[in-house]
Amino acid sequence: MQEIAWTITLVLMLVIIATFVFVVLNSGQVAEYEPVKKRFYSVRTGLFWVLAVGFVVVMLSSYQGMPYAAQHRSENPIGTQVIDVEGFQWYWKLSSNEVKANQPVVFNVTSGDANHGFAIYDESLTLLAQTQAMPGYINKLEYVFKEPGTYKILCLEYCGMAHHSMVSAIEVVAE
Amino acid sequence: MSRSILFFVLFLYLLSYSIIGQWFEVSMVRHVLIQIPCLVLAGYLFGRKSLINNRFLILINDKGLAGILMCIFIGGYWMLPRALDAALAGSNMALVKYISLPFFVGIPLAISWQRIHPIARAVIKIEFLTMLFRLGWLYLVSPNRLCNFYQLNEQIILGKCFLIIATSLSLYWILQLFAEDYREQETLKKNNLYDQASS
Amino acid sequence: MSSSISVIHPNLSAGARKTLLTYLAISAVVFLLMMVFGASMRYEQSEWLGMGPQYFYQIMTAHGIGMIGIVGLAASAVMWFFLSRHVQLSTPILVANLVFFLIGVVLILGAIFIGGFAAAWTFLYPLPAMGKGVWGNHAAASYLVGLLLIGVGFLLLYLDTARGIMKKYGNLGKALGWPQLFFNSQDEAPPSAVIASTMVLIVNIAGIAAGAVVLVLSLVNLYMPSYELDPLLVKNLIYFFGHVFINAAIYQAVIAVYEILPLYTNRPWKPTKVFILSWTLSTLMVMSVYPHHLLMDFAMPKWALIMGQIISYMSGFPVLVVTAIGALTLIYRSGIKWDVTSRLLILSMLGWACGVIPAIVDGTISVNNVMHNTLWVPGHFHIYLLLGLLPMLFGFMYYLVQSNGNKVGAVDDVAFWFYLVGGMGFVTMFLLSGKESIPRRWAAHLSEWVPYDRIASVFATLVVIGALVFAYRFLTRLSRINIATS
Amino acid sequence: MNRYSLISTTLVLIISAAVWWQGTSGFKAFTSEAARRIDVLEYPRKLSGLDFENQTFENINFSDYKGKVVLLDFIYTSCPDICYALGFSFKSIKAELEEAGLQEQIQIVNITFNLEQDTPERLSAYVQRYTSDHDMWHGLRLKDPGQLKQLLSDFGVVVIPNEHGGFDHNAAIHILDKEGRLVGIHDYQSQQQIVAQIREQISATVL
Repeated sequence: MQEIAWTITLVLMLVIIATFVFVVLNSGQVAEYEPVKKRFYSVRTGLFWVLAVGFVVVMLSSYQGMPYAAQHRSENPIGTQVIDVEGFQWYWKLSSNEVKANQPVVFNVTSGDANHGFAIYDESLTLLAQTQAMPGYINKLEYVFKEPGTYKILCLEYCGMAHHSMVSAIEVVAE
Repeated sequence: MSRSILFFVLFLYLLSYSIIGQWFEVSMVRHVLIQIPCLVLAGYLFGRKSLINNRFLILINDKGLAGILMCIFIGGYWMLPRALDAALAGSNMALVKYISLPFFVGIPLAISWQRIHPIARAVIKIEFLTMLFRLGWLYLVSPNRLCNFYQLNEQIILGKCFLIIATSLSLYWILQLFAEDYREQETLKKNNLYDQASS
Repeated sequence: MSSSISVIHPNLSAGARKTLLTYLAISAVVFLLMMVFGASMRYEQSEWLGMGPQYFYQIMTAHGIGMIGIVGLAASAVMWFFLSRHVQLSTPILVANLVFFLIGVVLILGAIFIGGFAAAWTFLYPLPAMGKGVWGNHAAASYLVGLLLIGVGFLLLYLDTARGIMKKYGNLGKALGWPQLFFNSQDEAPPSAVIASTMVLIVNIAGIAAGAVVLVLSLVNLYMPSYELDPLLVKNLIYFFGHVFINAAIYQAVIAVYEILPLYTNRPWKPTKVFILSWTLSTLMVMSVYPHHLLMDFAMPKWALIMGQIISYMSGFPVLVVTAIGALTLIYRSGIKWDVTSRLLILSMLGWACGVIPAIVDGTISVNNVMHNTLWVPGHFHIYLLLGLLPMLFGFMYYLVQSNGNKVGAVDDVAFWFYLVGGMGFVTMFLLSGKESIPRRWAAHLSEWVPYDRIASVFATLVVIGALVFAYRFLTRLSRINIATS
Repeated sequence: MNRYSLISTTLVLIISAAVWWQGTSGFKAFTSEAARRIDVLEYPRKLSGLDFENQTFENINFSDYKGKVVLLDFIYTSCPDICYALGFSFKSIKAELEEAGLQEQIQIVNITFNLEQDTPERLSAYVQRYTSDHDMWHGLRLKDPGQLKQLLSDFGVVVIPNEHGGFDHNAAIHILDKEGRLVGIHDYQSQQQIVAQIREQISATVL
């Protein structure tokens, strides 16, 4: 996911930069304003429609990827592993530190004091999923671990002096 | 015309005071949202009708400063839960309430509102709105009863009322900013006092 | 080369001129100081400094609130300068805002550097009350009161702009150009400075009101902890207020681009229907897009989050389709006169347009799930602010410095390139770090992440050098600024 | 601004400051409950000598508790919520004081204001919820219902019936010193403060 986001961002930003460079390089010669305006405004109309179509496509395709399913269903499907997570200044309290691979896990995330951010990282330190940990609320984060191994839990919401050392781990074992 | 307004003022005052005063005061919502506003309104209407051109009041109330401060501080005092309790506990404070709200809040408001700087007027309006939001929110989250004489659930209803009033009032004022034409109003009020203040 | 660019203000009083220049001089100094703070955070993460987490988080808090406050101040000076050409504004209120601002700054600095307050500029409830011995309730209260005072100052300023605008244009709808947009009015539309200022005063008065509610309630909670607030509601209000305020700063500063770029290209930039429409839509979107900061709060109503994503996408339209293309149209084959001012202003358009992309990407819920609160986020807003907003403000300062015949040297051109290269490298490292899942707001980084921090630190140094020249030039040329009356 | 307005503005400010100072006990109490608490802290309050009976039908007067620090609250036995919280708070304070070996020095008292329903038997059952020590923990009712008004006004407690057949009343823990004077009123949640004041009162010498 990060790779895709990074690539799309880089490409689109380069397109914008290239457009600016092109216009700046062509700024010296003086031309009548009205024809330039006409030409650019037709480009503008074109751009609008391209963006509008892109907008609808992305909006529809991204609907599937939203992580809110567990939050809004009344009961977890049979076989779901449930872990209660509570964040404190500055440690995590997990009801269990071991889960099975390839079976959905639902983390019921909350906080005992300030706001925290519950984030799951894999062994190569790639962020896999996250949710906020907030006092008085339970955020339900569902995740399916594909590979056995040791996964890290990092805090992703600033919570005071030792925010950066608020790290824990989860052991994922084979089925 | 003027007589009917004075009758209306008297009516509001008696409405708040007489036997029905009791009926207002047994409920926190009626006490805060009907009786107190009625008392202020009675003073306000009387002030607008009879005192707005009073030479002496104009002299001691330059730019409306003294009056608006009195209105804010004394009015603010009656927003304290403790003041409500006091008005119910002993007859002295009840009398103070019936006198202070019309005379020290309503009348000063009437004679000062048009005289203060328009920016100050806007600040007071916004501060009044945010105060309603804050009070409403506080009344909703307070774990304790703020008034010894009223139940917790009444306090919660009052909190909700505050939020509803604040929301409607802000919508109304926002709409006003888009619907009216203030150019015309400015020319109409050309000879009014506060225009000089803004220059 | 054509003759020099004219700086004209038909009715700027001596008092207002002095106050505006004071605004900008203070801004130049604070920009520089806050950039040094920012760079020092990257140095600390590079393991080149050993300040430790306590100072790091204090500096982080100061950098955040300091930058937000000071760009608000500088941008309002830009707005005031151009708006007061069209409507009558009050100089005493301009001064009052500065006084409130400075008192607020003293309280905030005291809270942070004497009281040890370090709850980040966002002061998310209930962190301010949970200093754990590092800071106490009084420090937190000093911070909140300081912020409240700054809010009061800005409120006065925007109420005055509202009064001035309504007095001349009738009401806010007319000042936004609605008669031209909806009713085909043939009257000339209000100038862009008026349209932009109207948008800004609407959103900022709403934002400040929300801020005032949440600040006072946070204060009540500090001293009476039994009044527990709803953390999610508080978060909504804080992000509403913060998002609106920082966005409004850009929308104020962009007036400089609308007003100055036409002078460099000899082409008019008049509000068209599309322009008016995009500003009206921006008014609504700036106020409703803030839930994209809450996408990882699963407890939020789902519709609000989906709305957050949709409006994030839509917010890009006016910037990309209207403002950026408008600027490019103005420049293309115009024979534009190149100097530091025009370069900075065009950089600002580039930065604003580019910032849209990573913002939209992060505003996509499925991406946000792996990007939120990584360095991607400071990446996107540093593009907006470091490459968009600040160049507008520095550009405006250079516009004044180069006023009516004054010239600057070659060192300013070099500084521009330092700033450009440094800034681009710096924000790219943020985005790259975000892609590598590095969290934001961490005082110490894992060893895997340090190389990224070091490259970023080098770029940060370039930016600071560039900004140092900009600030130095403005401060040393203050007395020579020459604003003509016609 | 003319001279007269300057004078009137100054007057308004002075009067307003006085009203607010007086009305909030020096900007410390914004509710009457807070005012009551500050008042007893500054001026320990003498209580009338009223006659009670406890859950074991003993006649009790506050003077019987002389030499002990008394923790006291107002209840009615069918109270569904707040009285429970108060009770558990007492229990936990009691445990803390027992750990410190101070149980001989204190007396816990629940006074009912629902004289129609709360008989000594019901009070006994009420106390039994929290302890079986019926000496250290008393449930009291007034013998003469006519004295209820006096009792409540001594303490500054207001009781209002609600629509569920229960009552709303001040939820607070009161502390009487060894002389039987009211010296402290606290939220039931602030156990630390309560224990601190009890320790202070225990170590205070009786004149």
